[in-house]
Amino acid sequence: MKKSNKKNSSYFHDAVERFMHHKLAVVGLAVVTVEILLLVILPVIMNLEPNAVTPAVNMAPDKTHLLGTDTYGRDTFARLIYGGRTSLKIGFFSVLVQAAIGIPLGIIAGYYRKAAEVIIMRLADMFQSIPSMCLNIVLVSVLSPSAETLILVIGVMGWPSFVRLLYAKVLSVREKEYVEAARTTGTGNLGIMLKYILPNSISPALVAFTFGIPSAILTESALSFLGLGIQIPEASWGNMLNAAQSVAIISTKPWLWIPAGMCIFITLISVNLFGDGLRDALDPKTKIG
Amino acid sequence: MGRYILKRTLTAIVAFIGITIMTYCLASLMPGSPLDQLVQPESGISNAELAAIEHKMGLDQPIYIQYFFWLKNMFQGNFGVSYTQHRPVVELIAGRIGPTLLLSLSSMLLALFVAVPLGTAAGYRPYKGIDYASSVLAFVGQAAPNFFVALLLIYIFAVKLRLLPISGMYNSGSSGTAGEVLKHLILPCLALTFQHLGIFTRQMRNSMYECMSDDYVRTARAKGLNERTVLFKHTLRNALLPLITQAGLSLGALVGGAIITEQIFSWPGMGTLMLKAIKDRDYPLIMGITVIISVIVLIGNIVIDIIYRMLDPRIDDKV
Amino acid sequence: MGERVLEVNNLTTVFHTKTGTFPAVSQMNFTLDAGETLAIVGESGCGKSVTSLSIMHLLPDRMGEITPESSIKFKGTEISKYSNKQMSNLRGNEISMVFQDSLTSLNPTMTVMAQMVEPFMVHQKISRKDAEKAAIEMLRKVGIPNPEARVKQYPHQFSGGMRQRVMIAMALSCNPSVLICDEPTTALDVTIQAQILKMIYDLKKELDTAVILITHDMGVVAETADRVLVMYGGQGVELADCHTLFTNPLHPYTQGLLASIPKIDDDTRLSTIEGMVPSLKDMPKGCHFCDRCQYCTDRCRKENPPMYRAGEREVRCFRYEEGN
Amino acid sequence: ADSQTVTMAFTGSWNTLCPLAATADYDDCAANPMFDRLLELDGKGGYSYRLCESFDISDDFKVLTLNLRKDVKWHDGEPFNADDVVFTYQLYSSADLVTSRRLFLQGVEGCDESGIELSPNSVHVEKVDDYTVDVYYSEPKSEIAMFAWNMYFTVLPKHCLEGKDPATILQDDFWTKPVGTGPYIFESTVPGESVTYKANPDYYLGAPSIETLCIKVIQPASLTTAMMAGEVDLINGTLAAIPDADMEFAQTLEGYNAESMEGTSANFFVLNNKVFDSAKIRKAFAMLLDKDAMIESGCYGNGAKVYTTYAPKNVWSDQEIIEEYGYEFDPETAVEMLKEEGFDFDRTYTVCINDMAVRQAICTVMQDTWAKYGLKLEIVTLDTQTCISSMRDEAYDMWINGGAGANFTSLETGFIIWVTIDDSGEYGPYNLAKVDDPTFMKVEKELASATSEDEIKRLTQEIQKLELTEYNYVYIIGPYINTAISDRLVGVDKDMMLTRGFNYSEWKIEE
Amino acid sequence: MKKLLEVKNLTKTFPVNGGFLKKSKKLTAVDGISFDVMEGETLCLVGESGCGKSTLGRCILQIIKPTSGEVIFDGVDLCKLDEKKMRPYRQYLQMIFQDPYASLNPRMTIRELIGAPVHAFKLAATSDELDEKIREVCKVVGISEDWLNKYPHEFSGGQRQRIVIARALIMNPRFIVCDEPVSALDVSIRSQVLNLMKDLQEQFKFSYLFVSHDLSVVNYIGDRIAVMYLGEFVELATKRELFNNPSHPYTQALLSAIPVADVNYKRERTYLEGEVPSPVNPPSGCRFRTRCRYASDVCKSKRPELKLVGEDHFAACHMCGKITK
Ligand SMILES: Nc1ncnc2c1ncn2[C@@H]1O[C@H](COP(=O)(O)OP(=O)(O)OP(=O)(O)O)[C@@H](O)[C@H]1O
Ligand SMILES: Nc1ncnc2c1ncn2[C@@H]1O[C@H](COP(=O)(O)OP(=O)(O)OP(=O)(O)O)[C@@H](O)[C@H]1O
Ligand SMILES: [Mg+2]
Ligand SMILES: [Mg+2]
Ligand code: NI
Repeated sequence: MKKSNKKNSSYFHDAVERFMHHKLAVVGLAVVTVEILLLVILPVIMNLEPNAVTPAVNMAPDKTHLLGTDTYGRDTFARLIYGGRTSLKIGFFSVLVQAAIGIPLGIIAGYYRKAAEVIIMRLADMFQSIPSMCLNIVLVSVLSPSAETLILVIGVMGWPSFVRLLYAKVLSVREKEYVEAARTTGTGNLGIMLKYILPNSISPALVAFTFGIPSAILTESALSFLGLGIQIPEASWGNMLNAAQSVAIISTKPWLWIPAGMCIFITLISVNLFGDGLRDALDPKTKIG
Repeated sequence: MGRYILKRTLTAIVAFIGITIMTYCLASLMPGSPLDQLVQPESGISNAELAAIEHKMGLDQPIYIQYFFWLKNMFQGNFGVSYTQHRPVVELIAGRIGPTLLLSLSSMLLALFVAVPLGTAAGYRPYKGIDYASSVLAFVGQAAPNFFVALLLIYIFAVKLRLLPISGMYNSGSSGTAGEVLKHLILPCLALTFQHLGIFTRQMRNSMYECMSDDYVRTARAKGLNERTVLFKHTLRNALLPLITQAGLSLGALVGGAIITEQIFSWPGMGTLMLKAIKDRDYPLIMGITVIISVIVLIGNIVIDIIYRMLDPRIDDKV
Repeated sequence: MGERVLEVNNLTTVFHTKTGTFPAVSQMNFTLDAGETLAIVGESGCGKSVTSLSIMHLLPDRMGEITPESSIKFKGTEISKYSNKQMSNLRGNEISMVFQDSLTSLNPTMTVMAQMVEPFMVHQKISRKDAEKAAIEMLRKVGIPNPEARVKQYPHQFSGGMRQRVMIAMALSCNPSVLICDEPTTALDVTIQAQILKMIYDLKKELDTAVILITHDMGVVAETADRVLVMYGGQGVELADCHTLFTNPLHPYTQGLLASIPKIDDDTRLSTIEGMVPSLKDMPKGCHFCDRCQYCTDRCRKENPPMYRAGEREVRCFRYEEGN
Repeated sequence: ADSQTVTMAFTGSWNTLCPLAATADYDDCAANPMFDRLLELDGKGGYSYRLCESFDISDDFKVLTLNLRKDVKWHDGEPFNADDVVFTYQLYSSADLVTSRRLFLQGVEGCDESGIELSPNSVHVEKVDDYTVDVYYSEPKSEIAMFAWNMYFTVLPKHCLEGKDPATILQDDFWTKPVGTGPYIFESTVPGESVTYKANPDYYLGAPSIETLCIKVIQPASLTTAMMAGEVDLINGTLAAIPDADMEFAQTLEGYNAESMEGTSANFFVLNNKVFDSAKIRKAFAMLLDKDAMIESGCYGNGAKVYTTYAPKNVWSDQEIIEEYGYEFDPETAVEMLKEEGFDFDRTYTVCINDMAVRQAICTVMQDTWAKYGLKLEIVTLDTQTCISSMRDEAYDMWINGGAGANFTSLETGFIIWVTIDDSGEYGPYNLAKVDDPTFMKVEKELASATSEDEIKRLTQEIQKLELTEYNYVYIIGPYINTAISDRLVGVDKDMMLTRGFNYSEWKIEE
Repeated sequence: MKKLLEVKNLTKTFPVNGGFLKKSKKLTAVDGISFDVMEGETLCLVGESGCGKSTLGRCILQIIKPTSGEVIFDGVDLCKLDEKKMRPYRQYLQMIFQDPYASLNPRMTIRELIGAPVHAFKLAATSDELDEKIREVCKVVGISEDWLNKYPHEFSGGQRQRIVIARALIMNPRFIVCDEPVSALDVSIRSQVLNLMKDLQEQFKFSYLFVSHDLSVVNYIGDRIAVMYLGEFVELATKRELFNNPSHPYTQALLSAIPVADVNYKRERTYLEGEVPSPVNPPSGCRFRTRCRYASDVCKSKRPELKLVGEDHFAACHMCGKITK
């Protein structure tokens, strides 16, 4: 039973404020933002040719090739930038697919209960019990590997976590008096779900969204390891890191894997930190003051 | 409780049937056929012979008939014979299930054994040294790709320190003692544990942190209990509950996710068998492995649910 | 009245939050004698719970802190600087506490018995068996039917009233000198509330315990308290004998409060206190009540009045400054 | 490692120890230590005699007489004799048996075109006496043909397998503890991980000096690590090869002799016959291949340019023809030629590969070259099975595939199968390139029954010429095979490793 | 006075522990209740927690469909209408909730919140008209216009309750169910809200069904009072009659249990024994008999009906006449 005396502050403003107090999360956000900016801007301002094969193969970093070249003489730095675009694209869109399937289903299951609940939740059970890596492999080989396939496959395999989150949250939100109030004021089911249930149960999904991105990037790199990830000549951090398949390369050609490894690592940590902060920010339990 | 187990089992069976249908359809959608194995430069097989074999194997039937046939046999305990390895699927899996369970369960246990004390310490003293240390470990764990961790471990322990073997489960030519298996287990287990360790530690830390501010903890303190009792008797058990749920969710990832680890360490488990089966389009084997892994996961989840119920008396009266 | 068991002087508790530090309770003074019931009333958020938690040293870790100039004397001993360890000998033993929400205040995963025996075993150092016997006895005393069977159950299997009885039994198990009840009946129905209040009254009589009863129900105060402390905005504004307070409230806030309560045999229009309780973080510089007070003067806005003594009672208002 | 144990690496796991069911080199070679063949290639193009002491060929080149050794015993002590050989022929030709190792029966009397018996035990193989067997062919066969096809013939014990139903014999429990005549006796296996053998004390060529032989599955990327950890003694380059990227590093490792050897395998293009129907266009494509760059980036320099199916080492390889009809990297001319032929430059062409590093390198280089000349190439990477089925369905414009290549004989390539066309005009199962010109079949058939050296030479030249000018195969590069042998293991015949053969009984451990 | 609403034999049961392999039990939350509500009157509902007060209110508004019974409004039985046909009536029937913190969607501005019903019923053609309506209602309940663009969490409980009232008022309702509208509020705020509700009723002449368990509040705002116990009405009378002359033993106990904020108020307390029985298997006969000190054999076997015991005074007790006060 607290009230805020601040003028014009809104829920989101408060959330932003709580988030800003989470220093590591701010750092995470900053890193991700800078990274995305670099990935967007660098190809425009620099002349990067990620797929250009040159005779200068397996070169250690020098002035012309900031991060050296790979076995085809392609510039590692250029590939790193383009690979980042691919990896982040896969990370983001595959979670988007998960959310796009999971959120509506979760809301329907939690709101209508009964048959919808049974069917959707059993389906989610089913998807979560299948060894997802096996199915990923099968699906990727059915659909032939490409960025779009990976997005689809990771998306289709990952929706149950969103359903569960949303479902649990909707169960409590639908009992809230404002939902009842909406009904007494004549709002239809669709309206209730969109205007009342969705905005009030979306916050765990937002958090799950950020945590989903790193895990999607990791899945892509794991599939790359099995040769089912992003295919040549396109670069992704996952398939670049795969250059480090053997100890020989790890110890003799660090420029081939350290950049991609560091990028994955930094991105994943930043996104995770950001997600952590977001969770605290969106969770009303962590009130400031 | 009995009724609950029954109910869970029945829903698990429904989920199980769903899984088999889905896997069967997907597996047969995969381009290529098991017969491709026979088509090789050395074979000189003819189209007619191939057709005859296809008919003999029943691969020319419509997919749903093949599926029902498979399902019928499965319920009779007959999982068929591997197309490429020519042994009953059950026998092939039986040979591999031990190593897989050994690997995934040991890494689950290891993850829990490290994550619980660490997460507890971190959640109990939040925003202190131990919390930051555990956070770093957790984030690193969550952010490092599995195969990469495996390589680093190999590099450090097998190459630099020459302490541990890198491949297989036994020494060459030896039939294997427990100690030997253990030695071979360490690296794959560590590699597999790393990621889950991160997730578990975070989970434990957060739930501990939340439980510490619960009202009953205040009550316990108000009774004059010392901190140790408050922590171990009152808080820990409640804080473990979300971790148990998390462990249930991770079970599938752990059993199925062992594929890469098994591959790198040539661990003779079901993961490598599965990869091979997929490569060879060995449908009975693909199905058999999927069935077994899903059954393990489903049973594991039931067991975890039961543990959860034993720890949390509230649930029993709710459902 | 009996010996003085508790003496709180100049208690100030500050909270450190991300947006700054603010006092949740400031300059609280009151005393408690053995066998006496002191009611603390006030609006939500005025610092009633924080006061009691400060006495128990149970403020949330790292956030709440008692300032050094505060003094809490228990039976003459200064306990405000006690360490956690020293306090744990007092808690549950000499000073006990009952919380409002009995469902969350009991550990959901432990049986009632397991929770009941703890104070016995910790403070009286008796064996588990004896502790169990004592616990069952105690539960019987608080009116739980068939306690031998019920102790094996979990808190969620008890009704709200039953749980509150368990809480009270647990608090009283070591015969404490002070029992702090933080809104023990707010969540309960009136008929159950009456039972519980009667039980507290009876046990208090029997054990000669001093009780601090925190509530915001003036009815409960009128019926159970010996003395009343009215709080507003983190401070005590009026401390008086129960009868005197109700018949002759001095502080404008107390007056307003009493006037805004509907009377059972009178349905004339209610009077109200206009305005809102200011937030603790931006309390007026002077008297905390000045924004809503009809007698407010410039001085009130600038200066926070101290507690003025008026015979047996104390009031925090310049209108009662000596010589006025 | 144990001083009396030798560990050999395989990069893939075998399916079965049953030679009848073998479909891959791993299967053949995992069973190899315990099952002897009649003859083996000796690594120099000659024969090394095993169960067969010598053989004779009748004057009409239609009867093969096998003279068997008399001192051979099965691992269980039973003597080996002609009955076993006849039994094995009958088993292989059995109609109920599903096997892909029946090639050697093609042309044997009493068998149909696929090598399946016409009626029960109709295969015409006769026991002359206990140690002599005659095999009758319906058409004349050259010595080379008879031998090349019999290479995959593994003799099985009659006394163990007699009376078993050929339809289910592949699943028989016998294969979990097989009995052979070879230098090593089956000891144990961890499925998918390793198989362990113990030396056969009664081996007819003398008991092997190495007590225990262990074949272990190790991922290619882990081979160098295994070497560093001393967990492997032999990486033979064909069953396990050190990745090119690691080779330089492997050569620096102490205790091993890591070596790149010229191999015979080759990667080649398969052009979709329907899209690229002009020989000139196909030639232009060949000229667009920057093989040097491919060798550099795909094999770290450890590779050779390849022009035909006959590896340079092969006695039938004809350098003159290559010089005359071969082509070198010449993109300008190639583009000219394409323009002349009215090649569509606007379309994006697709090439399909599996995820082998060499093939990826080939495609990457090619794509880069193409791009420089305004041609658009899209690379589609699929798993091997999918890749093959896409070839069958002609889903893409080109594929890159690989073959073992021919080492010593003219027939070893198995090329004939790739160009098979049924009587009905249907493509054979392995004719993935959809070669529909019957000339190829004819030449190959003639080669199979050619008996004189001159004839063989003429026909192999013909084939090489056809390959360079007409076939829709374009040979690209042949990577070397990267082998490593631990210093303590001596007596390994390196040449034999190329043909996946092993002279186990000569191996020794030297500390 | 005219009858506004007539409730006949209203029953609501919830299935509990139902579903799988378990015979589902029934929880009868509201058990055959009948009463009328007059125009412009306030009918109060008191009773212990869980006795079905809220359920009754919701059933009348058809937020949850009653299991059986009739709710006649304007001559139409609302229970027989489906959701679509019900819509036109919704605007006359409004509700104010107990928890002012949970009854406003935290993600909508005050303007949206108050405007939502107008929107849903398309009562305003233009946005100007909507604004006009909102402004009007704000003036009535004392909401200043600069609140409109803020979010609910920026307001205190009392202010929120005003917003909730404004939202109900904008529809020109004729009947408002108030489910414990002031129990979450502090004493000093409570009086503001109560005064407001009373003023509004005088001005607009609508009827309240006012649920509460605080008898002093009920006494202040109510005209008639119904006492509920385990899903049934045990007593229904005008306020004066009930307070001066409680007939049912439960009502008597309830009255005696209320703490009165007056030190001079002296009375004899009657303490009730035990707890409220579970509504899943209520006692046979009279539901109150397990806690009633006058209980006799009749009470065990026969369910008492609501009988007229005085002028406008109904009670459901076999012993009514026999109890001496
Ligand atoms: N953990 C905390 N962190 C920050 N501020 C707190 C915390 N606990 C209490 N406060 C602040 O202290 C003030 C007093 O709170 P307290 O709980 O003592 O009120 P109360 O009088 O008990 O109210 P109620 O009647 O609602 O229980 C509140 O305004 C609140 O903002
Ligand atoms: N949706 C529901 N499903 C099952 N049971 C319900 C449901 N809603 C209410 N009940 C049950 O119906 C009974 C009456 O509930 P109701 O909320 O009407 O009580 P109430 O008198 O309003 O109580 P309170 O004073 O606590 O608000 C309770 O026992 C409750 O458990
Ligand atoms: Mg409080
Ligand atoms: Mg209610
Ligand atoms: Ni701000």
